[in-house]
Amino acid sequence: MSLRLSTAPHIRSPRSSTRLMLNVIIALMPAAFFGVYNYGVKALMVILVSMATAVLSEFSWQKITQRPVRIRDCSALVTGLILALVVTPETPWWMIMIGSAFAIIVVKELFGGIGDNFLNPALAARAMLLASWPSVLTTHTAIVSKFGEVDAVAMATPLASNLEELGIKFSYMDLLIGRIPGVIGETCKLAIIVGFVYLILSRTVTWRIPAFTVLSAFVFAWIFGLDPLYTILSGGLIFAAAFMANDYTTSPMSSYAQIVYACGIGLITVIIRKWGSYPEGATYAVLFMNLLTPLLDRYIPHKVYGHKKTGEVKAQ
Amino acid sequence: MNNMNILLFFVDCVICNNFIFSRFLGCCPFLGVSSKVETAVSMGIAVTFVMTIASLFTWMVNTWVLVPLNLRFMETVSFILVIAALVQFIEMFLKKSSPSLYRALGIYLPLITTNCAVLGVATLNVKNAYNLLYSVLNGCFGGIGFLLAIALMAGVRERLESSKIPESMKGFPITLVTAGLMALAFMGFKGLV
Amino acid sequence: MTVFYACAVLGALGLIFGLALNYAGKKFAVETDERVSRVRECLGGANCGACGYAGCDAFAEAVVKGEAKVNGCAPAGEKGAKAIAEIMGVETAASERLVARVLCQGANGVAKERYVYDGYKSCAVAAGIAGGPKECRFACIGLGDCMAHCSFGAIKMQDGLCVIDEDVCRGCGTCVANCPRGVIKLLPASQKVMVKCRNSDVAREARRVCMHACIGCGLCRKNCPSDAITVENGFARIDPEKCINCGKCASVCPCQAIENLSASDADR
Amino acid sequence: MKVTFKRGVHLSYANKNATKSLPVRDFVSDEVRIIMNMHIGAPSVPCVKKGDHVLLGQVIAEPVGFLGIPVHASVSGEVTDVGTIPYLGETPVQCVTIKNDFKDEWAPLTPLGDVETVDPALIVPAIKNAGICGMGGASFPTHVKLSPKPEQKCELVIVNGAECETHLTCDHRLMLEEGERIVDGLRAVMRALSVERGVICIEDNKPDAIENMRRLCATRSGVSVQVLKTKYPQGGEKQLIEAVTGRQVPVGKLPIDVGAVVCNVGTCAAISDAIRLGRPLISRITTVTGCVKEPANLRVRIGTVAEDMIGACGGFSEEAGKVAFGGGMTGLCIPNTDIPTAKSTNGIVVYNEKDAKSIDEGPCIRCGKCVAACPIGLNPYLIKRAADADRLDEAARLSVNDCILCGCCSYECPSRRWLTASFKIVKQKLAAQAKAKGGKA
Amino acid sequence: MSEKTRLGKIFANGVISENPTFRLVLGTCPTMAVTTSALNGIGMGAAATFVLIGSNIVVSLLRRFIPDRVRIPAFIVIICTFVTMIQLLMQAFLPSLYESLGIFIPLIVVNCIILARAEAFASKKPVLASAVDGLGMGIGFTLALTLIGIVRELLGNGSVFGVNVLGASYDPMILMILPAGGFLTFGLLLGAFNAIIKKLDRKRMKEAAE
Repeated sequence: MSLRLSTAPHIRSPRSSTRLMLNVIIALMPAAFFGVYNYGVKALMVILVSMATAVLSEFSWQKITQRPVRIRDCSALVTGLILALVVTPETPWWMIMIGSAFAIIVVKELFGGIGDNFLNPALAARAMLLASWPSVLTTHTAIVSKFGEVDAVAMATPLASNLEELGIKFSYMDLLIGRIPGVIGETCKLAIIVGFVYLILSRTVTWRIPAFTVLSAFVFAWIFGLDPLYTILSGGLIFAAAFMANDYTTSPMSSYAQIVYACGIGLITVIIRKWGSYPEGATYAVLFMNLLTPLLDRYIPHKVYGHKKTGEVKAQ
Repeated sequence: MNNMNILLFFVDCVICNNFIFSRFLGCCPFLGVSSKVETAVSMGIAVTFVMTIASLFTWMVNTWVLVPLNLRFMETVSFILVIAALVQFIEMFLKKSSPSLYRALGIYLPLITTNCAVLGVATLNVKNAYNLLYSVLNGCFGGIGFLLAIALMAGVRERLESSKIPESMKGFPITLVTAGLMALAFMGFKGLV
Repeated sequence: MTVFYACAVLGALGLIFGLALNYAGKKFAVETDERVSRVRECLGGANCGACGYAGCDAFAEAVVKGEAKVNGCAPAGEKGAKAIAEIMGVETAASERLVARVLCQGANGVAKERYVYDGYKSCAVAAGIAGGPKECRFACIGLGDCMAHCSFGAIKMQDGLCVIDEDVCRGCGTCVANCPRGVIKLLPASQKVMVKCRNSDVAREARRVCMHACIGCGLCRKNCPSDAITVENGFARIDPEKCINCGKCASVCPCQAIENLSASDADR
Repeated sequence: MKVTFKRGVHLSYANKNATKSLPVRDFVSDEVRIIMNMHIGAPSVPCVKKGDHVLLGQVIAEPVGFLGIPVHASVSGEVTDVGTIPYLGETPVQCVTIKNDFKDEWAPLTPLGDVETVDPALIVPAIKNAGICGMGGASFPTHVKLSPKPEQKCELVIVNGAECETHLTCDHRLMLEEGERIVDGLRAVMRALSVERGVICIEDNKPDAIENMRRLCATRSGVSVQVLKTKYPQGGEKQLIEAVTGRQVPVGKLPIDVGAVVCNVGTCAAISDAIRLGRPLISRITTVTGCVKEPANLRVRIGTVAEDMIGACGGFSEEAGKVAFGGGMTGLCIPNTDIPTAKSTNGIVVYNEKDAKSIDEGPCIRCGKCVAACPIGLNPYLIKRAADADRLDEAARLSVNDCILCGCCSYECPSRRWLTASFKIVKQKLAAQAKAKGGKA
Repeated sequence: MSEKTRLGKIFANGVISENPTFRLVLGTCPTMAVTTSALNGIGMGAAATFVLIGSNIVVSLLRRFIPDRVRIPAFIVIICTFVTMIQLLMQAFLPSLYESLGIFIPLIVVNCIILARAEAFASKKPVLASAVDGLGMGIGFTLALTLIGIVRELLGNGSVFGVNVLGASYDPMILMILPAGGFLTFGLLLGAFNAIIKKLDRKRMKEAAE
């Protein structure tokens, strides 16, 4: 009989990288289903094209640069799916392909692949698309007469800033269940929250960052004189809080830093919504706080047991 | 001139029209001296300091010497001399008055003479016909914008140090791509002012 | 008139500037390492900061201190880098070249296996667990700590034993320092015959755990024409000072614990 | 009120179900191999030789040095060998093999009487003579722990009944079945240190043990039960002190410096025997579980060979992939089942081939789960990065020396990186470096 | 080695092996700021080339007269003179180009390439070689800027040198002419350049080995 020997621990958590990524995909399913239900086959096409491109570009990059192929960890699928959920169903297929490939190759693989990117790939790709083709991405077709009340017209995402111009006000209920025009996955807050609850229950993520993001957005909106409830329910704030702000690689590690980070996202979202020229603040808020993450990690670490002061964590 | 205007000007200089991310001024030190956070922050502070003072002096030279004497064409040459002299004086002053500050910031001064952000801010002040206050504020806020950019950059670069970056992307290329992505993130603040 | 003013302004500025510089230069003249100024000469001199240091002087100082790489100045180009390397180059003393040698032949199947190690791939870790994966407590563990630490790629792992390419080895000794078993030793490259075992257990035990273990029988010592071999602690050792590389010991060793490199070279 | 420490991990304790309701079974083998360094500190020196006849409880090895404790025969019979055997660590250890004559003739014993009346000054020497060391795993000699320097004032004795490790139920059963021994031992420690307060800490996943110990404590002075939240590593000394007192042991200091002494429940029970019956530490409860046919809590003599214990539990139920002394998080692997148990062996866990096989390390995805799990507040992912690049000074700056090697980070890591293992090596290397530096200076 | 080949080597050195943009990575500010179109790239490159040649010649001429201690300020003044000259010239003859290059024309003064060449080359070498070095470096700079300009203009505007080549149906990728696009294009091109050079080196090494 020959025994294996290793160092402790001999048991490992059931949550492997692949499992965690699958959990995220599962959690995104309600939002994706709702998007497809709302916008029809074209939304499904966008989702499929985005995911396929993401996996394909990761695979080919790793082949070309002769690195171990890691598409089995499903992280590319997650990126592709999230990107698809934050663009409109009207997005042309070539555009989503460019976005998806940009997310994987430029934002992730150039920096060394999984775990080494400093921006959320899907969000950076969205920002890239938004900057490149602003007209395509900020005009949304309303829901295809699923709910009757809204005509199939092109209109902008319902946000506090352009409400008056459009003369449309959605009820909180409409916002909550997604009876509004918008991007594929961000409209139905209920579906997002269901997915998020799954993430929490499966211990994939912790509640801290999303909760503080939404909470701080609520508070800051109130301070700046916006309708707080409308602020958090409209646009992509809830989606960004649930699935993008707490992206593993690009969010801070220590609990204190996470709170600062989340509050920063809330604040910047509100600022951009109130004063900025982009309709959607959450994307840029998360991206900007991603930039701050290394410094937050460094200056706000956990206190080490038995040490008097919180020391600065030097990465190098 | 109310405070709100100054605040807006601050936001404009630091975030919306960041010297690095939207004006491309001071890229060389931004790309070069951003490998460590401490160094980057010191560099940023030194640049802010010099930009503020340089704005002041170049404004004075421009308004009181060049314009009255109708020597506008000598703008560049006189500005660069003023800046060079200024940097030299600051270096000497720091060395004498505060050796510790000199060690922290002074060593970056030689780099600053040829930093295009400094000459850039002076030229921009003239171009935009800023008055004295706004010239100085432009210098100061522009410097703070530079400080913000270089500190963020250094944070990211420290993190990238042991990443598995492809061989041919190491060094400048990845730093440039990083800066590009950072500029992308900064674009969200467009139209704030 | 304009020309006059232009000259006057320039002149005035130049004067102030020159005086200031002169003053500063005298006042703050610092004695520097002569090499610093020589390195400084080779640099681009643009104070561009691309090297990550605060200007060319700072970079030159860093080079001399050994903190910065000689090719750290992009404007200086490759030629500059070469010139700096020449300034910095320390003549290596013409001494006997040392190479790292593995004093163990306990490959898989030669040394007896104790257990299957299935954890973190590190010799240091495995060595701490139940006496190591091989029965012989002196044997190469074979998980490649030396390989991981070798900056020159001179080491590879073969059948659970590290193999050092002597042509590539620079004798830096990093592998020696990182071997938890002390299996690797720096030896003169000219020494062709060595005892490739350090097992100090009694003969029976040594023989039990490894086919090529030195059992300290002393046959080699008896046959050595130059008295270079001593048997201490249960294993034989060859004094490189006295050894004449005749290879007689290798041929008489009953356990093939002694290797004669020149013989294997000839085979090749 | 349930208390706990910061961070840590929530493990699945389903693997305790196999043995947690099984009463302790006695098992005596026909041979014991007693190793000489069952405690931290210099190994004891055997004072018997091959062929000697020894009685139960007779001293067979003398203590060496300040941290030394004697070793006693755990069976009566003939010494058949005094030699060295390979053990769990790097180097082989000395070992005395005794053939059991099953007569269990005790060597002469000197009981000190009831713990409440015994002269407090006699307690600590009696503990030393009984060869008692920490039975929770660290095996630190107990008499040293109970001999504070004059300037150190102990205010609280904490009895560790957390049993936060997976698989193990020996402490749980001890608390259920022989709780009075624990309380007696605690009282003895409290009297030896003249401390007024003693707390028995139990995790809330053992309600029956909590109830039993509460009942027993009700009649004794100064002792109480503290319920802890179930979380790993709740039973770590530093974590337990943090949970109970809210204080943290400063770097480089001992628990006694914050006025606390921590003893394992098993240690307390052994202390009670040493005082009341005068018996040395010759047996302990060990959980044998995992892939064995009849998992059990066995009361075995110190030095019983793993093979015999697994045999007593019906042998392997499927092909064994790995056998470890101790629980899933900190257990030490044994190279073969021919290895004897020691005073601190609280369990033998047999893993099947599937569980034993290690998974390849993936790249760090910076998920932060290690940071969120580390009970010390370290950044394991950064330390690992420094360790991989062999930057020891950086690892030291990241406080790797404060790491308690609890395994939380490795457990949580979704990329299955060997964090704890590499920290152990880094700590060793740093210690060697410090020693080399100290040697030069 | 004949004088001609030597000068040729100096020239080639500036254009290829020590290309200021892709090899030395100097003067990054204008490289990214003005390359929103190919024409701007050429204009900037030409202006820089002019200054490079002029300052190299003058520095080389005066190299024995400038005291070491004040050489950097002296170089700056020389460079400045040429910058002012090109500034005035462009203002007069190419006002639209001058307008689109904006403050980056005066900022040529602090472009590291020019000072670096003055310090590293012209202050040590004779006039002709210095001039050729300036020309080579300038052309290398111009080529690089034009290349980046072409890429950015093509993707960001669908045109090259103002001529629409991708057709009306092309939906321009505005990002490319924004600052972020400048950084990204330069970074990716630089990476690609490195990769190609590495590949060529490896090939050469292989051939040499054989």
